Amino acid sequence: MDRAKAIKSNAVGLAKADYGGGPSTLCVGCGHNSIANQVIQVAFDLALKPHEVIKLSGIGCSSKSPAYFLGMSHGFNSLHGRMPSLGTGALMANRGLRAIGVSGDGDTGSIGLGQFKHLLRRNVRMTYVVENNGVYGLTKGQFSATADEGQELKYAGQNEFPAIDICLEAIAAGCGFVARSFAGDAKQVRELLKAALSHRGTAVVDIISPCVAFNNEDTSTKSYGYGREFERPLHEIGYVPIAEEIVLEGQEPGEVRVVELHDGSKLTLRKLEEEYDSSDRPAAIDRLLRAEEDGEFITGLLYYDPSRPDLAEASRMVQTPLSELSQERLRPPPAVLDRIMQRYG
Amino acid sequence: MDRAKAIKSNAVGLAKADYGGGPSTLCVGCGHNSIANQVIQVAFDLALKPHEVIKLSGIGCSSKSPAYFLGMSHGFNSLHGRMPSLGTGALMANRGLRAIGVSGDGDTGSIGLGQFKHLLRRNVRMTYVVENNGVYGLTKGQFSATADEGQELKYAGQNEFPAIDICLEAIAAGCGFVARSFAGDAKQVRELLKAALSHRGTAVVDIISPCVAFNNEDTSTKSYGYGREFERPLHEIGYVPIAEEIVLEGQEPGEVRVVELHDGSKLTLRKLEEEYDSSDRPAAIDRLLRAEEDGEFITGLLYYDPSRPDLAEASRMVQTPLSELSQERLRPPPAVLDRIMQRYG
Amino acid sequence: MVETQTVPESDAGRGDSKLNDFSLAVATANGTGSQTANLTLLRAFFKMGIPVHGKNIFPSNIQGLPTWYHIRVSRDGYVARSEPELLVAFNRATIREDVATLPDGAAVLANADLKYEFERDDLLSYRLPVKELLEGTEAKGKLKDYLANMTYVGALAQLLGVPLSVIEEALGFHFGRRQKLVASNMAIVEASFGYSEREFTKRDPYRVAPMSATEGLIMMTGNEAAALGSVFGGVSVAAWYPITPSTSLIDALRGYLAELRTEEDGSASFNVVQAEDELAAIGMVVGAGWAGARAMTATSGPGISLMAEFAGLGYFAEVPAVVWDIQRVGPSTGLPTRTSQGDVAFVYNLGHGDTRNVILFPSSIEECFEFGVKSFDFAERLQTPVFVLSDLDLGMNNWMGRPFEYPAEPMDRGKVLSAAEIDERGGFSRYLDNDGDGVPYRTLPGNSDPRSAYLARGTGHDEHAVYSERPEDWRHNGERLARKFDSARRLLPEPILDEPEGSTLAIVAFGSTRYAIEEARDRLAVAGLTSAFLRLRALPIGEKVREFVGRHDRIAVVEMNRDGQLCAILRGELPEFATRFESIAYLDGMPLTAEWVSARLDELAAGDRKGEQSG
Amino acid sequence: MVETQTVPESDAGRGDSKLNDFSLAVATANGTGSQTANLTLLRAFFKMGIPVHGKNIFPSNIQGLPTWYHIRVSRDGYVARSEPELLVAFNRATIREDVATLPDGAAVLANADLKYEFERDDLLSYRLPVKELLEGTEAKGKLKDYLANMTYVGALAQLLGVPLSVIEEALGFHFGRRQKLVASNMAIVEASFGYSEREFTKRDPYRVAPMSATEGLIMMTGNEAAALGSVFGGVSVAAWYPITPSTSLIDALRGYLAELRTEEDGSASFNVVQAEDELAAIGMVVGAGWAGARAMTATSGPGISLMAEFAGLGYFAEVPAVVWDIQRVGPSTGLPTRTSQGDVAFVYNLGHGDTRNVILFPSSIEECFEFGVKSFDFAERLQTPVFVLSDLDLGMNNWMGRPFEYPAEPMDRGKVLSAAEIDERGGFSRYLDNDGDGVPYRTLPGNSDPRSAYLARGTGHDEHAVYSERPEDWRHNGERLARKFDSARRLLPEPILDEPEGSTLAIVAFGSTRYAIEEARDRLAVAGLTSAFLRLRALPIGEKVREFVGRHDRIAVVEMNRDGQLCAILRGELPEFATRFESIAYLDGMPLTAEWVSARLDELAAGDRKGEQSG
Ligand SMILES: Cc1ncc(C[n+]2csc(CCOP(=O)(O)OP(=O)(O)O)c2C)c(N)n1
Ligand SMILES: Cc1ncc(C[n+]2csc(CCOP(=O)(O)OP(=O)(O)O)c2C)c(N)n1
Ligand code: SF4
Ligand code: SF4
Ligand SMILES: [Mg+2]
Ligand SMILES: [Mg+2]
Repeated sequence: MDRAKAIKSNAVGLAKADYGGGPSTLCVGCGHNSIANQVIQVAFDLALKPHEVIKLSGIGCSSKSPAYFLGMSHGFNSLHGRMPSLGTGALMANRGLRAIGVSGDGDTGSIGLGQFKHLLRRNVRMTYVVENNGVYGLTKGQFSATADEGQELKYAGQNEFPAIDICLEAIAAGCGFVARSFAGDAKQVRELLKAALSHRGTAVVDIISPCVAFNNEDTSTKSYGYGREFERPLHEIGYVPIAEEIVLEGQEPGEVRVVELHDGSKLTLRKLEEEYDSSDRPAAIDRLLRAEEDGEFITGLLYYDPSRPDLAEASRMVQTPLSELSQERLRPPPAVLDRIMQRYG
Repeated sequence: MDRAKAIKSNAVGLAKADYGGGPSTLCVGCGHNSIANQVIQVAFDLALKPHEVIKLSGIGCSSKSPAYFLGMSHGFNSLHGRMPSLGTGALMANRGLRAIGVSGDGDTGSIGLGQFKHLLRRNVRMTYVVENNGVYGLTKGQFSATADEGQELKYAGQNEFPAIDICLEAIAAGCGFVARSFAGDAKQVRELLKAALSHRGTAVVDIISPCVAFNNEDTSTKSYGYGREFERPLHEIGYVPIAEEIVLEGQEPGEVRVVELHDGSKLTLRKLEEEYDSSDRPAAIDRLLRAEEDGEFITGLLYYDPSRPDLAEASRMVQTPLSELSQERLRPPPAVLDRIMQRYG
Repeated sequence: MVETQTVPESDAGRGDSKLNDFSLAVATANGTGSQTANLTLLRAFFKMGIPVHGKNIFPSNIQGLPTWYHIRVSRDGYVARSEPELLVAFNRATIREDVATLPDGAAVLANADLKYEFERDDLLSYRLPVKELLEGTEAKGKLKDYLANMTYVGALAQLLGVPLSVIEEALGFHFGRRQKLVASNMAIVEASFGYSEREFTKRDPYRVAPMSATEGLIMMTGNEAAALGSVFGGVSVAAWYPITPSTSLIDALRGYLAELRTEEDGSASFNVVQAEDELAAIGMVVGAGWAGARAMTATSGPGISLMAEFAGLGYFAEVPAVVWDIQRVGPSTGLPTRTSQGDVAFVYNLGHGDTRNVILFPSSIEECFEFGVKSFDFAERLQTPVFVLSDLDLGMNNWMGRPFEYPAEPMDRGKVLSAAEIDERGGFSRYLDNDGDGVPYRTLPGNSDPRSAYLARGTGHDEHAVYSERPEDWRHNGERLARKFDSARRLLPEPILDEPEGSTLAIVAFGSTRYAIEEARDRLAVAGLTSAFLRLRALPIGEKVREFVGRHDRIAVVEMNRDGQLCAILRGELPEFATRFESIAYLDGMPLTAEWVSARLDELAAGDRKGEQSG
Repeated sequence: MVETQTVPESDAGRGDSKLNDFSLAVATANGTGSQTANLTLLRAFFKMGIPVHGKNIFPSNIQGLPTWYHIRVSRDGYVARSEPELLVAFNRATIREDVATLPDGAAVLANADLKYEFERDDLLSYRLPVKELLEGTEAKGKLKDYLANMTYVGALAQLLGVPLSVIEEALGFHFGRRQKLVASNMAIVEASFGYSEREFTKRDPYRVAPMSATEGLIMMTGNEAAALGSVFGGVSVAAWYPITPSTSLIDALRGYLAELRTEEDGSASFNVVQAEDELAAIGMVVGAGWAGARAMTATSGPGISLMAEFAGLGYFAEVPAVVWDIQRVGPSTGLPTRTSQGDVAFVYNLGHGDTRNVILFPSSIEECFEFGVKSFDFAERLQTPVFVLSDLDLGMNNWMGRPFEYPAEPMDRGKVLSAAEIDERGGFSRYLDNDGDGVPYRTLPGNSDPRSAYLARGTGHDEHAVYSERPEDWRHNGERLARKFDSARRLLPEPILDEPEGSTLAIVAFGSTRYAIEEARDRLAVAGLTSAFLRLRALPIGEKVREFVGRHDRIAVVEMNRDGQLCAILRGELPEFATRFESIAYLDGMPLTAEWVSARLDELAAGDRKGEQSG
């Protein structure tokens, strides 16, 4: 990182380095590392206040990465597959926090599938990143539920089962922000993460993040080689912070869709080869299924619908974080107890 | 049941009564009871050998019903939400058995969603019936994951969360036999169950089965009233046993689709109002989503694809049930042990 | 409950042995609404000032299976289960067996429409023509079944001597403002009361007369008390999954919170979420506790099994959490609607590895309330999950008790450092034992001092919460956790002791079995056997327990499970006294009776005496 | 392991104390392929006939973190961990600390490229110019790192006196038929061997010379042995979820089954399924066991926690199942790559209610094989889940052992009734105690006799498996299950006793700690302290254990956990002897050493003596 950039500080007076974490213990070249770096960049760009952010994860190489970014934020590296429930509780306790959840394809697609789906049903407000490499990295390369059907791996043998599509599952479960990206496409990852952090409820970002140790053969849809060759962005994504104006350099407006995000910021989706409307649920699913059939690797904001309230809104919670309520607000006065005792006399 | 029918016996020499079980302890009028009766009728019609069938369930009123049919078949009333794994194991041990699994919407959609989805991924050969009433009957009427969004119930209050669609989840998970029916439509339930029992892998039959105790207001999509008024079969279904010929009483062939089932039996799908092709996955999902939006209650065989091998085939298991292998086939001879010992010397 | 001394000497002459002193059983079918009738009777006795308690013996089904309701009226304030002498026989399916098991000279009020012929001539029976009595009403189906139950209320009231006005009061309690319902029910009650007056000639000894023993007392279920306690304990997050017999605790909690913690603008200063299962429920609770809310869940055996992994995480990452286990009969799904104390051993070290958990044992509605409040103080002070082990009998049945005392102490939020405090201290190490009590300091997400941040984890860590595989880091952290557990011994509620002079036998027990035990002790005392009683209220045990055990050389550990779980724990923790413990363990799903307990204790004492003789 | 007597008197003069008797540690970085180099050395010593054992001390990560491999060569056959005296320092990250912790006069073979300056002058050091030695090869990147490790193999071989031919043999063992690899590796080995010959002058005492102590022995890991045993036990269904340190057991199982149980037509007479989690894995195993297959799973602590509910179902519905728990350090995720014996208490009553489980404790590769076979006999005979508690040290490391004995007995499939047998008996009641041993008869799905059918369930049932809430049905069934548990006491493997004359101290332990304990006993014996040793092989305990405890008044219970879990269990089950047990419990993730154990035992004995003096 060049000196100049390092000392430059953002709106809250922090340098990019202030958003860093401990040194990574992941393999050199692991996709998860590059994603961690994008999280750092995004937090810096958005000038997040570290203490307003929490980092959550399950168990796995991917789930280790919260240790490698935002060292000044609280976090919880929880149990395998159970980060959704833990995160739901944390955000019930303090709705003011912005949660960045990091999970893996095994953590989310295998052991954690049930909790993942129910998290989405509740629309808990958090950015849920799946670092998807098609294998269990930390346990040395077994197939996960997102592994390609029929794939052969030297150690794991052949995978007889169809792959679970994290994005399809998310849309089916009613998630209002579903994106897919590729660890090798740093810019897109960044713009999507910024948008996800501005979303009203759960924002799922399924990032293909190659495991260089166990699943990086070019024939694997989870490899760098495959991603670089076949990634097909549905649109070019630009995140526009709340304050800023949208500038559409000379092209017909028709080519760019502007999406209004929950916190007032915006997202510009510039048309590439095909017309794609992220707001059409059946169309999104249909597109995913076709991509699956044709072995296309589509990336971008697959589906967006900000209409559903998040859990805190749906349950009409007070704005004050429950964790900050004073004893006076938590414990009713003696008179109330007397009144209730009367009833049971 | 009239005398004549009772003594009439089927191809394996059993009377319908022989397929009965213990007396039901469910509420009078519970949808689950009528489904249990259809299972009895179907088993009798198909002349199933009781000892070749196993009954599996989780926990719930629905999961109690295996006690009320096929009293001459083994069964396991297991744990809440965990019947899929138990059934997978049972069928690994004995691939020759025909499994009838009965679950509830809470058992499958709430606690059991993860196991349900992974059962479908593995395509374990079993008929998986969800007796779907939108509530937890046995624990007195809380909302389940399939309850209508926004629904109000006197005891449970208001449900803020979107409903999980069992059929959508099944199709997304790669299930090759996905049907929806209504406990009030006995004939359709029967024909679908017969087809399901002939399917190659997991066959999901999501049957709206009203809970008369807690969720039978006409406004509920899980009520008898709603079902009777709004059920919209996609086609009229007829099951044709292996031996029998298909007879199409005077109508153009175009109006009837004939579906070849795994065991050679057939299914006739007679067109009703709309053209519907059960073999088109994207179309099936699209149709489900539209029905959801328009509040339509569509029933029938939503999706059918017999191409995927079941778990036993995929793992190339011997035809002999593993539970019947003799010691000779289970334990290699002394010479083999010696040979292996050599290697480690 | 009512300590005997709080019961004023009955104003009814003692000569009349069955006056205000008998048990009755109502036998009906599940789902016919007999609960209203039964609770009306229960409340009526209570309002007459007579000590009373009711037990619902119900099946795991919604409609149609046999169900029983036991009511014990006891001028002496005994509320343990005792075999019924008076039977209301309204269920065809069970009448034969119900009648067969009655003691000599028992009385039966039967539904005449069952046309049941009594084989026993020692019984006093009354036949109530229920259909006939309902002819007046145009009620149909379910409502009719329901009203049918009101007929035995009327007849019993007349036979026992409960004034109609009291029945009306009781119905009023039940239906609150819905006066129309009170009226329609009273109509039936009066009809059958009248019929009984006209047609029955009272020949049985069972009667009630007003007392003042329940004055100033309340009556509610343990689960309601626990919920209320939790509210006054400041709970703000609850996550749960429905399971009998814990569901009614959460139902009550939702009710109280909606009533007491809704702001003017209708927003809620709490959140109760129905999770997809118990594994998720405890996950939400641990997440909320970590983030600084007072969070709880309630469940029963099967749910406890599913919570094992998160319990271990809560213990090891040191996160406050409160888990109510309303025990039912296990292993496995077992008997979902029957009571037990079978989860003690499992919960005590729930979680693999060296996980050890704090347990509270409430025995009354007062303690359900008290522990509802204090469980949060303990959980936050100790930064660990606290398990409150109640049971179906205590949780779902109605018990008398003194009105609950408002918490004397302010909440103890434990060692939580604010940004300012961190600044004072010039920093913070999450797992450092600053105070020597094994309890470290913690910070909450949202703390604006960057030094407050740490990454909680279930993996090995050093004092700064940094991942570590160093052997000494693991050992030191484990030793600190053990120290913390010892601190708990000093912090948790002390046992309740009753050690009369000249006790020749000692008893250790916990929870709802106290009622049978206390009654048994009184009986034995009358028979000349004086016993000491230690009622355990928490695990791990503290000094008081050790001292008590040290003072007695024969100690019966009475518990409602098969394996004598607490007895084994005590032997393990007090090896020097291991031989003093005798396990009196029993489980069949029914609450213990004083008869049974006193018989066992008597055998034990006799064994002693034999021992003395032979030796 | 090798009982000392099986070691022929070393042909190396005893005078030379470090000949064939020292420990070395290789320090490298994880994921650089040093395992091949280390296993080559290990195998080379073994092939020279010298008793040897290797321990892999690795991090929970895939690449780059420090990792150590300890090799102990011991002419006397001791294989417990002992502090290294000879260090191969190839990791810059740890060289300072690795060197600092060496004993006086230790020797170091360092990678010269690390340019590390030794602060200690008591050390004998050799610097190997690794880069230079690799210049010949055109290998790059990972392959180069990997080959770099072969350089210390060559140098060590030369310094210690391992013939190149033996190294080549060892490489051959490792690479099997892939001769090209052997050649390319040998090239490096020879280069560094040559360099060492030319440049190093041997000044340290560590040397090896051929023996015949390993003749006829094998060397493999406990997990491989367990897998092989399971195959000869007739396993046909396995369901699992990956978790260290159990994964290698299933890997080996898949390998053996594919090799030994594939039919001519390529079809498999088995099925191994990777489940979505442990909850599903145990569910599949219970389902398969119920349907009549021999089914197993392997896991570690976190998985055990997730299996609690199904364990209770298996116990209560009485379904055979085998669960291997390769213990690692907990609570919670803990230290995934470190060893412990911390799940004993939790597994013993895994499941809510009165669930009690059968446990086996293998201590060697022979017992891993033996219990791999017998666990299925026990599970089917007792119709209950059987837990085999191994640990990371035993499971993942290579151990010497005698070739495994082919099962002497045919499989015991337990009380399973065929259609014909049911006909003979004129029927069948699933939960009836026909034989008085508490073990009922069962039938399998597919049985053509209609009377064989029953509905298995986790809910209360009568002897005919019909749902029942009757108190007496529950009690009788529970009592029968307790009887069955007592039958297990008689059926399970008896403890191994060694009680020399004049033992003044007794020891109880289980599993892999035996090696440190056996060595410690020999040391103490030399110092004049004779001890008796009971090695427990199963829970629940049987008569033999009670008798042993009865014979000794001071018993040290040695275990690798913090809380002394087995000690508490023994106190609970043998209250009359509770005071005789002294807990020697320790956990930091590293296997126990004889030094540590003998020190603790010595303290204990000294305490005794003090006690005697003062008293
Ligand atoms: C309950 C439980 N089971 C198993 C494990 C072992 N385990 C650790 S990580 C992991 C899989 C991780 O795969 P994934 O989520 O894809 O993350 P990745 O390492 O591939 O980034 C498993 C099975 C565990 N920690 N906990
Ligand atoms: C682990 C566990 N948690 C909770 C319960 C309690 N319980 C029994 S049935 C049930 C819900 C059943 O709902 P559903 O599957 O829809 O069946 P229904 O009764 O509606 O037919 C619950 C929560 C249980 N038996 N086990
Ligand atoms: S094993 Fe794979 S997933 Fe894990 S750190 Fe290495 S490359 Fe990344
Ligand atoms: S409660 Fe509902 S689901 Fe249960 S038996 Fe009654 S009607 Fe059926
Ligand atoms: Mg992965
Ligand atoms: Mg339901």
